Amino acid sequence: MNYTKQIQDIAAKLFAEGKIDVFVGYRMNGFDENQVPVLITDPQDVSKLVFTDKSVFNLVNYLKTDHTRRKRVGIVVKGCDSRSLNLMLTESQVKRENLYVVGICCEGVVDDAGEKMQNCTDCMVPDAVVSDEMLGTAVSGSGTLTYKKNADIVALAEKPLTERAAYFEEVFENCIRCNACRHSCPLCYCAKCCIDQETATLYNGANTTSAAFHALMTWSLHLAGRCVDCRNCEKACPSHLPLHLLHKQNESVIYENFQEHLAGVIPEDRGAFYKYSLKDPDDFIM
Amino acid sequence: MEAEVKDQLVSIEKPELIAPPNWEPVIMGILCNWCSYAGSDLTGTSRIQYPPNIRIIRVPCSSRVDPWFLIKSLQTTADGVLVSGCHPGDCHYISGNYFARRRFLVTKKLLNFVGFHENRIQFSWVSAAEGPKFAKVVNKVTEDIKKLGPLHLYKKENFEKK
Amino acid sequence: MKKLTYFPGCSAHGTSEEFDSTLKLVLKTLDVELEDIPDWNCCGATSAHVMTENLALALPMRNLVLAEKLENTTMGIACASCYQRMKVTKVHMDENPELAKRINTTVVEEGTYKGTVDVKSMLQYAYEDIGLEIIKSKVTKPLTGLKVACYYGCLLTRPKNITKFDSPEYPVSMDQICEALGATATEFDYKTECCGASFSISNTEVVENLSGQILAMAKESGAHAIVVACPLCQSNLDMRQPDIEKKQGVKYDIPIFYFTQLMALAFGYPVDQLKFPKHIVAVEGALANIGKFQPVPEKVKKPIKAVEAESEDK
Amino acid sequence: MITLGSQGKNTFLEDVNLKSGANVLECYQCGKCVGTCPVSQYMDFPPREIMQMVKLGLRNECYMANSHWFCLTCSACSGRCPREIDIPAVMEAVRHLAIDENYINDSKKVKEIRKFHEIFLDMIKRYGRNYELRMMAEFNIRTRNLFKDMHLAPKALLKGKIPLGVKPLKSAKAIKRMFAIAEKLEKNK
Amino acid sequence: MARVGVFVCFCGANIADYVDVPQVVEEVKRIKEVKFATEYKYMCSDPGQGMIRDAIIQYKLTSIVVAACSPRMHEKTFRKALSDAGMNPYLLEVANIREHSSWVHQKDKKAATNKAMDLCRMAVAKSIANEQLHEISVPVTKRALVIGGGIAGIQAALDIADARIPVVLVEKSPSIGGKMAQLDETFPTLDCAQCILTPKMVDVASHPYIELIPYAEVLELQGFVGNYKVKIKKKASYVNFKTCTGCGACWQKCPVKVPNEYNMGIDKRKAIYTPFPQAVPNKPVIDAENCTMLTKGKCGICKKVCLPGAIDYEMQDEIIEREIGAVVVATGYDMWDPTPYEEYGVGRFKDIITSLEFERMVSANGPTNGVPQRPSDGKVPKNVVFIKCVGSRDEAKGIEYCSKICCMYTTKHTILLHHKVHDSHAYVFYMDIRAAGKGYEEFVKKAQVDTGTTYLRGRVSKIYKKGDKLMVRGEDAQIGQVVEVEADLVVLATAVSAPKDNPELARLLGISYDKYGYLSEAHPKLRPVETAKAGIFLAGCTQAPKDIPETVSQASACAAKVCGLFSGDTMKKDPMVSTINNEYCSGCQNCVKVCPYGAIITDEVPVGHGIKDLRTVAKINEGVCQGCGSCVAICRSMAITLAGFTDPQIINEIVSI
Repeated sequence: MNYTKQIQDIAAKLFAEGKIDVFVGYRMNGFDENQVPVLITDPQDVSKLVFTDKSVFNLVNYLKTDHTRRKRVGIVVKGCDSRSLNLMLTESQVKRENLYVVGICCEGVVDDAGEKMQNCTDCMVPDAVVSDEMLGTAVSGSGTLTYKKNADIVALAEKPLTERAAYFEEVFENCIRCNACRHSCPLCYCAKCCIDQETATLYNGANTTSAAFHALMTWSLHLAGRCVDCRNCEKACPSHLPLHLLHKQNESVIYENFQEHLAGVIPEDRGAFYKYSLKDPDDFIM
Repeated sequence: MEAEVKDQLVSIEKPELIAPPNWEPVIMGILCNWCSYAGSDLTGTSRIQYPPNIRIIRVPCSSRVDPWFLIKSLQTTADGVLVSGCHPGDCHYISGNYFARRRFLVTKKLLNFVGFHENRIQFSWVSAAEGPKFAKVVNKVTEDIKKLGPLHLYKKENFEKK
Repeated sequence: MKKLTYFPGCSAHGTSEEFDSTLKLVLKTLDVELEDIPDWNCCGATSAHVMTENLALALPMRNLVLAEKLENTTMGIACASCYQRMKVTKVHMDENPELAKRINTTVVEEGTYKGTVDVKSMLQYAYEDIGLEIIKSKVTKPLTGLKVACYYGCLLTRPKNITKFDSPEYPVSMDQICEALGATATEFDYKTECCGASFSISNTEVVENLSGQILAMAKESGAHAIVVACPLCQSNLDMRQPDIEKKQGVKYDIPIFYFTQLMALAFGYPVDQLKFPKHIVAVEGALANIGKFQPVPEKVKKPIKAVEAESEDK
Repeated sequence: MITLGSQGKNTFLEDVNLKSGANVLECYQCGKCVGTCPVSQYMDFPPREIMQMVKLGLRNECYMANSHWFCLTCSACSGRCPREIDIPAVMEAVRHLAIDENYINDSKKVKEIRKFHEIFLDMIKRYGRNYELRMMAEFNIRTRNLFKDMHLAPKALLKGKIPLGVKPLKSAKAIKRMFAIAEKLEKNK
Repeated sequence: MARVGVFVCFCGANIADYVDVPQVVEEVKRIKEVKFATEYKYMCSDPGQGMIRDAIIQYKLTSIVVAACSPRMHEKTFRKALSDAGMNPYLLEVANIREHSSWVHQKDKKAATNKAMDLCRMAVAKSIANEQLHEISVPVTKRALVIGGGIAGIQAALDIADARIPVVLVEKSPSIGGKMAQLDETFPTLDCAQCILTPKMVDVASHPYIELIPYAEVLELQGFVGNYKVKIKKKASYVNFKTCTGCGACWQKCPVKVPNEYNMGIDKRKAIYTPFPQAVPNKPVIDAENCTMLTKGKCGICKKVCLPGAIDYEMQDEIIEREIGAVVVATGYDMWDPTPYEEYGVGRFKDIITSLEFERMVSANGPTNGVPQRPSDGKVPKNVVFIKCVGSRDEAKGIEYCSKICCMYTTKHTILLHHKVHDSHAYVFYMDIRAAGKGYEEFVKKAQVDTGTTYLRGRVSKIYKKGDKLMVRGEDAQIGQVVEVEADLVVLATAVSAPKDNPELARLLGISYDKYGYLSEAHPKLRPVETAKAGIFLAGCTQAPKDIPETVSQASACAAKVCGLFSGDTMKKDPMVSTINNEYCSGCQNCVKVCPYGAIITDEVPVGHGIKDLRTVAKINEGVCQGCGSCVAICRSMAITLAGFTDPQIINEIVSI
């Protein structure tokens, strides 16, 4: 998977036609094989753009910065990224007319060790669902990809309760409350995060396991039905916490119980918590 | 279930946390104003007896219940929580309990996933006429949580209590 | 040239040979090639589902599995009874993969059921896949003057959620085909009443009664002949007709045609290829109406004239 | 007279519902099925009454009725049923239960119908396909009614309506195997 | 620093016998915010309330906790005590130590006392976060809109107008009257429908407080209770009603003939027409679809013959705007189309008619002058089969519910048939006879005895034609046999179905409708005439099938509700509503989706930070908000607050024990 040339051409053309002010893409980080996001404003710089299976970050996150808001932006999105873009559009955070979206038919990206990432092997929506232009041939084929429950949560769910409790206690203990997860998530765009608001902090210590538990649980519930499994948060976490566990757990509960689509696949779909069905499960309630 | 409870206590390896002899659980009951709170009032006026472990908070509708309240209760004062609302279709606010129902399921599963026994987070639909049912629900929840013992996860550090 | 997987059914070599052979003539004209399912077996109708559950699904399953080995996407079935068993099996299998897996154990050697072949009756195939326009274009000898009552029987359009074809109460597909051939379809209210097929041997009293009503209503509608798409219906209405006449003391003399026979006739095939001698009730009387002046079909006529026309008929 | 209330749980209703996939409790006794059914006049109890008997849990009475043997599975009733109950499936379920539990209505008509179906299946088992003449002959022999329909035979034979030859199926063996496995499945349920 | 006063009630022995009240008081006093705590026998009594008033003043209390019975019992009483002492009443919290402690833990005084202490602590904690709230008052426009001019709309309009409240009555067709105007006689008294309806129609036209807008539709409704703005489209009638005298010269001369809707298409009307002779207003309109002058530009006869010169081919649709305070929806019902009944040959057999067609035939002013006729040959039918529940109680082809009125009108039809054709015989196929209503069962009995009608219990299975007769086959379940009736005419008692425009109307009004298309009431038992949206009421069949007496009762109930709403110049409203903090709102609009009342809309505010641009935020209309808190719980930014149940209040309760 290498669309470097095509993306450079598209960016150059968009600048030449005066259609965009900024182009959000990837460039090499300059010291190893990995890439970092880049915001290009000067047409001269388009040659810096690359796209390979190392293009792991979800660039939609950069649409919530002041560098891109209220500007005309060109952006590259993979399948998962496009779902978060869809949600951003639905939730009125970006305007479609300000965007030029280059959709990728994503064959999966690799981690630092060169192995295909877990979310890519499980991916149900490899092709961008919103785009002005698509690159590559459709990976999803006839749309027959089936939902795979995340292997990690299956393994954890099988363990005894106490073991899970101990495992997560350690996870929350290792959280340093740096909020990198939040900043890296395209869907965490609130003006002031509720975790930082006075009401929420009132009875929490600043940096305790309990506070981390509260913060991460609240965060994952706010992303329930919205998380697109791009794993930006996990890549950003300095403590390497397995944050995807929380999100995948919620996703599987929602997918299995509410017959909902995955987050952001359907335009104008706001996620499972903002609608209901009369047929929702009721047997867990006395 | 017994075995599981024991497991939980042992693995946390804090001997002083094993239930003291006179320990009584605290259960946070969050009830909607129109059905379940009225139902609990009816339990009272009918003099139906139930265990004294539940502490009742009144909210207008089960949809007012932010999952955050459950998390907060469990990490501060409560050993278990009970949220109760109107039966599906009877919501005073038309559709509130349907929205709430979805959130409850996800929250319950998530809390269970990170190590809380599923019986610590319980839900019920109790109508304003179901005084006896409310007593039955409280009985069951109290019994369940007594079996589980005190809850100490995430409580220790920031919670100094009477 | 279109290709179509063909399931003839047991009666194709017996009681309904004229259906089978005229069908082949007609499809030749319509440029469709039939591919028989190799080594097909009886679908089990009408006894398997009466007596057992699994066998009733296993027998059609084998044919479906064999049909999937041919490359065509559609299977055409001549006999309405076979069609229904096959379609019921297919719908059940597609809806319930668990059941499919279980039934598949009976035909493991033939292969795994995939559900890739669609099942259609020949009437449905002619109506949906070929279409009235093409049929009309092939007519060389229009059957003008012949009034027919189209009888569908119970299996072609019912149950609605299984067959998903035409109306279960008042279907019109065969009527439209007959009109495309130049014949006139009468307004016939017993189109989908049962003829008693599965009792044709074991309980003739029932059959004679039910088929008798159908014949009486066809006569009432002013038809010269009845058109069918099912061997069981044909044999009941045709073979039992003399007995029914005797029992009721009425002379019907209504020949029972397969719709393919009329198509072949209209497409210009000589009469001696249409196997009319196989019929118990002689066909000549009815066919003599072809070419005679016939008033405009009743449905589009003005009301006053309709009253006159009716009195003429009687 | 039927006494109700002493049988306890209505297991018959549960059995029929489970086997048929229909819910007999939905029936509200409108009788549209009866007027629709082409053979209701031959039945001991027309479909509507069978439904009520299932609701009442009259297991033996239902089994011994001839109704489910007379049902032609023409689906006319279910097509018109305002509650969309699959009545043929209910009939089929009652019949299969009756066969499983060996309840046999011993009227002549039902015996004949049963015999016919048995011969038919036997025919498939032996040859893989159905041979009408042989079947008719066998039916007449087994029901001790040698001359039934004999007046039709010469005409039919003469016109080639009923073929004389029997072409055995290549894989008659496969069919035998299917029968064996299907029987096993039937038992294992 | 909050200064809380706690008042613990004995409730006679009700609390004191099972809870150690003095100990509770001592315990509460240990909370540092509590500046005063006391106990009394009956806090709700005058002296008890007096204690509260005195303590507020003496100890400069900032919030009050009363530990007594359920807040559902005496919250209002104690709030008033606070008001009397000059304190904001919403600074009160009630600890429910009777229903939730003393009465339910009667065997364990220690535990009950402990629990009572905890409940007091929680109430104290909550009260610390209480804020001063003020009742919301909303101004009211005292004018009502009634949509639909059938008997329901007419009755509602007249009752409201009689209370001297202006009413705008909008009717879709050229005349008011609705379905009732098509009826011949009404059950169970056999009054002539026209005789009892037309005087009311005339009253509507002449009432000084009613503005009748016929031939018009509601386009848009904005605003909230007491303050709606409605846009009405008045369709072009091409006749100037002011100059038209209603002489009838135009429709006598008009050459275009169109099936007459009023007579169910049995006869013809002209392209310029009044629907029926007693129409109100009795002025003709031109049917623009069929008039050759308007479609092809040829003819113009009506203009030539109109002496006052009222015809105006250039007339355009007109948009009328009105400010109103309440809406009564009375859009009635549609007759269900029986075409799906293929087994009856509906559509193929001319001699199968619907009950409303039969009603027109037997009506004295009907197309056949009151004598039923077979549509096929015009003969007077002798054997008439009535089939009930056609479409009703039929999930497969029609509708699940019982249409309620068919049993009775079919009974009426058998009588009318008997009156009009003496040697006729009626057969009724029925499943049940539902005659619940005043005088209904007596009516059925009388009809059965007097007319000798044959009742057959069963649903008809099939109808087919034999000669010129229709053969009707069905089971008579009472004898368990299939019967066939040779009929000259078959009358189908077709179901009552919701008006097909209802979903669209519901959307534009912002109210909900059920799966059939009927508009939904706020509560099926206790609020049957209100909708979930304040200020919108339902009358008649638009809510569910009902007969004329019920429809009229509901219409009058609507009028009472409207008059109650308009009884003051402003409306008072509980202050427990949500508000939005613009600073935190990110504008995702998810709250808009979950609000069951449509109380949340969007607003544009400046971005701030020196950026000259606008951003979208949510905005709550406090007049509409009912205070459920759905939006609060789903707001991720915690930008929404529900007064009385704020996050700090509830969290305080949670952490206080």
